[in-house]
Amino acid sequence: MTTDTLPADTETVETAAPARPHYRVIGTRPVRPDGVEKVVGRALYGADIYLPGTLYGKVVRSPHAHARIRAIDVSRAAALPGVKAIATAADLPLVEDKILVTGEGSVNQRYQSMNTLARDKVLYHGHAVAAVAAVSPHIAEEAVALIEVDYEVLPAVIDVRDAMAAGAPVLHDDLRTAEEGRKLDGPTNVAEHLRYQRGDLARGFAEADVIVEREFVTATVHQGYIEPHATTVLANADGQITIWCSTQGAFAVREQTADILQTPISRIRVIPTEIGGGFGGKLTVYLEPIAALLSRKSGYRPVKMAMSRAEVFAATGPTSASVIRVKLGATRDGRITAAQAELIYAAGAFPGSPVGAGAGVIFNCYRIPNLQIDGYDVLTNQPRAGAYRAPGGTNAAFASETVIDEVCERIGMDPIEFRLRNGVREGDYRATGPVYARIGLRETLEAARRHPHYTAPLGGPNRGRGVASGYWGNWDGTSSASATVNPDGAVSLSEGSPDIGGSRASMAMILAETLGIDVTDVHPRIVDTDSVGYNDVTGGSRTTHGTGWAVYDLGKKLIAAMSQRAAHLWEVEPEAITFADGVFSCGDHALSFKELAGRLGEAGGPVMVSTTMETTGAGPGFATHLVDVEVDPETGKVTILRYTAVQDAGTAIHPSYVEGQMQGGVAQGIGWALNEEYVYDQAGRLVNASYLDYRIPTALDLPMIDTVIVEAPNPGHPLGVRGVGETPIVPPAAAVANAIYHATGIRMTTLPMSPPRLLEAILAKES
Amino acid sequence: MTSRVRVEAQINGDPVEFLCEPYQSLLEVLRDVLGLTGTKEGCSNGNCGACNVLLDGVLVNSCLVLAPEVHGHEVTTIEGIAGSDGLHPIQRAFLDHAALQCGICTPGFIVAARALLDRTPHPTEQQVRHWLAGNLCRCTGYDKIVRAVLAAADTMETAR
Amino acid sequence: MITVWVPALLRDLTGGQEVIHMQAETVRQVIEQLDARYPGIAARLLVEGRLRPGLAVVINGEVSRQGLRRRLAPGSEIHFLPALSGGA
Amino acid sequence: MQAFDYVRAASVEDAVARLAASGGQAYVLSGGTDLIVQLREGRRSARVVVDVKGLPEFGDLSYDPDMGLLIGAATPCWRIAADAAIASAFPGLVEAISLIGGVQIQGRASIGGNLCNASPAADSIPALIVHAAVCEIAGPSGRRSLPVEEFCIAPGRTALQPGELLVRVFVPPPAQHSGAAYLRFIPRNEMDIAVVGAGAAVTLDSHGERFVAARIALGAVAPTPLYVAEAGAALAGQPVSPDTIAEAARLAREAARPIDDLRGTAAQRRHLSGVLVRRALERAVERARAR
Repeated sequence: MTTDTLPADTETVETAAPARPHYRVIGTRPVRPDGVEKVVGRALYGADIYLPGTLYGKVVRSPHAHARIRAIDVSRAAALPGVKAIATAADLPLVEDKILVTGEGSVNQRYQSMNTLARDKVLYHGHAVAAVAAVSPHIAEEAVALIEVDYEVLPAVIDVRDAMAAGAPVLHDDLRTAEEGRKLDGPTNVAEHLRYQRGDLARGFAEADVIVEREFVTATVHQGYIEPHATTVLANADGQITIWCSTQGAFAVREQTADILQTPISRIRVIPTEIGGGFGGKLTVYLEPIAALLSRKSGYRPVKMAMSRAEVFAATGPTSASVIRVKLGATRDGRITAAQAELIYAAGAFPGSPVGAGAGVIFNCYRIPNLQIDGYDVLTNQPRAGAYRAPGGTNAAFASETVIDEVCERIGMDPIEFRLRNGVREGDYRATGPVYARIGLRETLEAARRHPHYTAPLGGPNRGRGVASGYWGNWDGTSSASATVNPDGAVSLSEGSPDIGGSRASMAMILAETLGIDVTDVHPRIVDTDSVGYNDVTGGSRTTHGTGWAVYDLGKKLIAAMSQRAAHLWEVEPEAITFADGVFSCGDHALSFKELAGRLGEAGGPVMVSTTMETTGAGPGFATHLVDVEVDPETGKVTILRYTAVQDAGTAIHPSYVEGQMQGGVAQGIGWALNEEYVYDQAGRLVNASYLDYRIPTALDLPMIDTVIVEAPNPGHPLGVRGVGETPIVPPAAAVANAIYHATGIRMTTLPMSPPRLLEAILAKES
Repeated sequence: MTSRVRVEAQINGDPVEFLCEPYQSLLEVLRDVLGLTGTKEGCSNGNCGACNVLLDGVLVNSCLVLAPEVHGHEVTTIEGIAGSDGLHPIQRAFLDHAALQCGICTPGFIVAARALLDRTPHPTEQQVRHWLAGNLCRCTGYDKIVRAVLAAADTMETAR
Repeated sequence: MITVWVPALLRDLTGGQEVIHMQAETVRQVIEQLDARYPGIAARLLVEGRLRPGLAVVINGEVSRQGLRRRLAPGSEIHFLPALSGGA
Repeated sequence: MQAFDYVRAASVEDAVARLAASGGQAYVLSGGTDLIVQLREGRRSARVVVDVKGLPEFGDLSYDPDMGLLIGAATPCWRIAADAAIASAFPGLVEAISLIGGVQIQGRASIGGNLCNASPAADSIPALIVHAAVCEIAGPSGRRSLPVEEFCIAPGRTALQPGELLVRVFVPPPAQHSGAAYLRFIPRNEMDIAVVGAGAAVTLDSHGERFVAARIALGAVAPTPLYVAEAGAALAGQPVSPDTIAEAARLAREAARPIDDLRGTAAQRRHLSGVLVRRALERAVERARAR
């Protein structure tokens, strides 16, 4: 069942040496192994778990952006028939400072506890204050309405500039600014200041013929996954806790829940369900510890909790609003001489915005001799920022890539030519410091320049074309997996990386490639935390790299184990066995993998292997995007006419899902560019917590998204893989902004570039 | 105190009888009472299409239908889309075109696409996009979904 | 010879020195030598004798998970970067 | 979801009696696409909902070129839009109702519901106003009629008295040489609430050169859908020209009393009122000339 013809919109560019090996399975497009269950509606997601005797949990949430909790009266709710348990922060143990690195950032477990259920203060509109479990969702909802919380409302701060100003309301009295291992004096909302610096900035700007300096402002945006957070938790009287949930990382849920409940980690078993989108938003726990408390307090009954869409927007982890200042100098012949950036990111109620990652993205595409990047992690009365696909990258690239477009315009140079002249290649240093191994930025630029899109006529007035490139560092991380050989020659693969976009297909393909068997003879399963070794989260674009490597390693171990069986069968030494093209042989003997599997009973018994690896070598991802827009000058509305995304995938295991990542990242980036934003009222309450008013793109808002996969194999991976999931969301906002400029002559410096904003700019320009 | 309502309906061709609260949505009853969890909840206010079903052949959001309203009517859910060979051509096309990533929106899209092709067997790309605009997908950018629906239309034409 | 890039916000301790060369076999030795030359640096990089949480050691472009024990090949380049940059 | 009872009305009289007896705690349920959301989110509270979809008149849909168009209050939008004769006779109206939600919403939503929800941004109401549509209302003291432009009195509030419900909407047949259009501005291309909506209906002379009559209405720029009589009146007897159309658009813009909210700014809405009225008039003229 392999469709191996490429759709017409796709071009795969193989780059210069080292030549890509010939693959039999990798690069084809088999149907994903979990596909049928999903198209017939039988796949089970977070909210699809129903256990006998289940109770339904609901959360009481703060109506205020900032308030002190004077008292919580649960007596009326407790008296309601059908209510079985009520939990507040008083039921949570105190948690010490403990930094947990989640792969897309780090999180302090003390703050996680405070975020789970507010202790003394509520810090944002939607902050959880209490929770109820009852025999029906309706009774739980009624009980929530009966819980009385006495608040002393405090002044709130939403904008990072206000939060940094003298006299701003301070969220945490004990917070001090961290600055490379020391703490500054005095209460503040600035959790961290970081800096990258190289060369001599003043000299660099003095060498420049052109200097462009601009300030950018971007809004808070949400991942917008279609599946709301959902979990069912069963605590037993013996201390065992079983959690079914939709998550990007079962082991992360286990560790966070163990810390928050101060429970031994081994007493928690997490069974990951299918996951309905995450994009970084399902790396941390919200409901699971609450449901566990409720399960314990209700006499050990299963408790099911699912967020409403409004709760998802108000109380999970959107990504940071930001203020970014960029100054960039270049010579007339197109050489960057100096660059400076200041990034201020809203962390929300607790430290941990992706400002560090944004600082990494902002200049990492270019060779810059003199630079300084300052980042500030600033608390605001908003939900704690979570990770969102290339966290911090889209807003950073929006700033730097539009400034570069302006520099190109000022010196009269083609924007791709300028990027080729300054773009990083192997051996160059990143703006953040370390040296690059082989990377594919230049290949993406060259492929974009060759693409017919780049020179196609725009075909009408009020139209413009934009170019932008983007970087994402990617992650490798730890992965474990195991495999058993079935008598019919099929291999059962147990892995622990939740499959969020088709990774089971890639894992099956990697194992099939390694073993020389059909991809349909690999049966991958995502299993629970008691059934596979530790796995880092599905995040940081690491799964195909890290778990893919573990699966590749499993394949090698399977071949070794099978060779031993063949040796036993043929009564020779294992070293005498050769394995090639799926066949074990020795002298006149030859058995295919499948044939040998059928004879294991006489060859020394069943075969099972496992592996656990701290993988390395994550190869940075680069992309170059082209977009054509049309602007209605009377309404300020932008129509995306054509979009082409070019990206280096290292080696594309399953090209359809690589394209899918590229297309999905572009769609999210376009939403961020044009319409998506959190809207707050004067009191700091979120007023657009719905899909009606938080406007993610519909099918009618996008054209087909053409993709060009470039393959510059990652030298740090045995198959040349690099992560592809996050890079494609980095360039779109900048590319669209550049296209809008070329359509209208207006440089937009605020995201989203929504119709009222663009209209205002157009009218201001006309008058 | 409200009183429970007895409802008789045809669901995926079978006669079904259930008791529900008068204020329960069809979505809640399908999932919580009847075990048909293929119909997904994405927003419960009619903005995402994940809960799409056919009510007397008409595409609706099951979150915006009260369960008592379906008394005497026919409901088709994702579980009722496939024919006897296990997959409807639209489902087949979604698989072949990699038109799903996380898959949570997929049942809603397939039910919606079925309603489209029942009414418009040869839609243009623009018609497909317009028809599917009430179904949100956050993973795919819609490209492969639109291609799958167009391909399914071709397949169904060939089979006719 | 090992090349150590001093984090920008620690250069007040190194008199503005951006790059420092030294002989060392492990990350621990690197930090000890840095502290010997520029007293106070170790206190900014370590907490209770271990690398400060949230700080990553990057050796020749690769994040090391072996902390202070990590052995260094001659010619290695070391950066100390925020771990929150997600592999960047 | 709050708790309420569900009843199917046995007759119009039964529905009236239940509404009258409820003390304002009963809501009429037709498509439910607004009501169910509002009940779920606690924006309205009900003791009982009265389903009228089973009543014959509420599902009416009939069009006669001489008599006009009769639409039952619970007739779902998709049925109206699917009727080729109606789409051809009332393109502006069909344009408007086709914009209400996506196809899933169209499967349930009704013109009656759009009117009774009384949103200032309702898409069908400006279109009904420019077509001079009339509401047929049943109540404890029998039936009465009310021009659509008088039906909404405040956001979420209608002219219905206790015990009254909307039964049908009557749209008079289009005049010779007439055309209509409805346009709205939304940030996306679907699934949004109008930032501004504009309906225009024109009747031209037999040469298509001069306005005989015109009606203009706006949505989302005032507490209720806004009938801008003066903008239409300014066109009567005038030649069809960019200047006369611009003048009508200017009058409409000045009539708008928009506010800032999460969906748009007052300045943007005022500006768009002029743009959309001009564009709607141009499209209506084009259609009138083509007829």
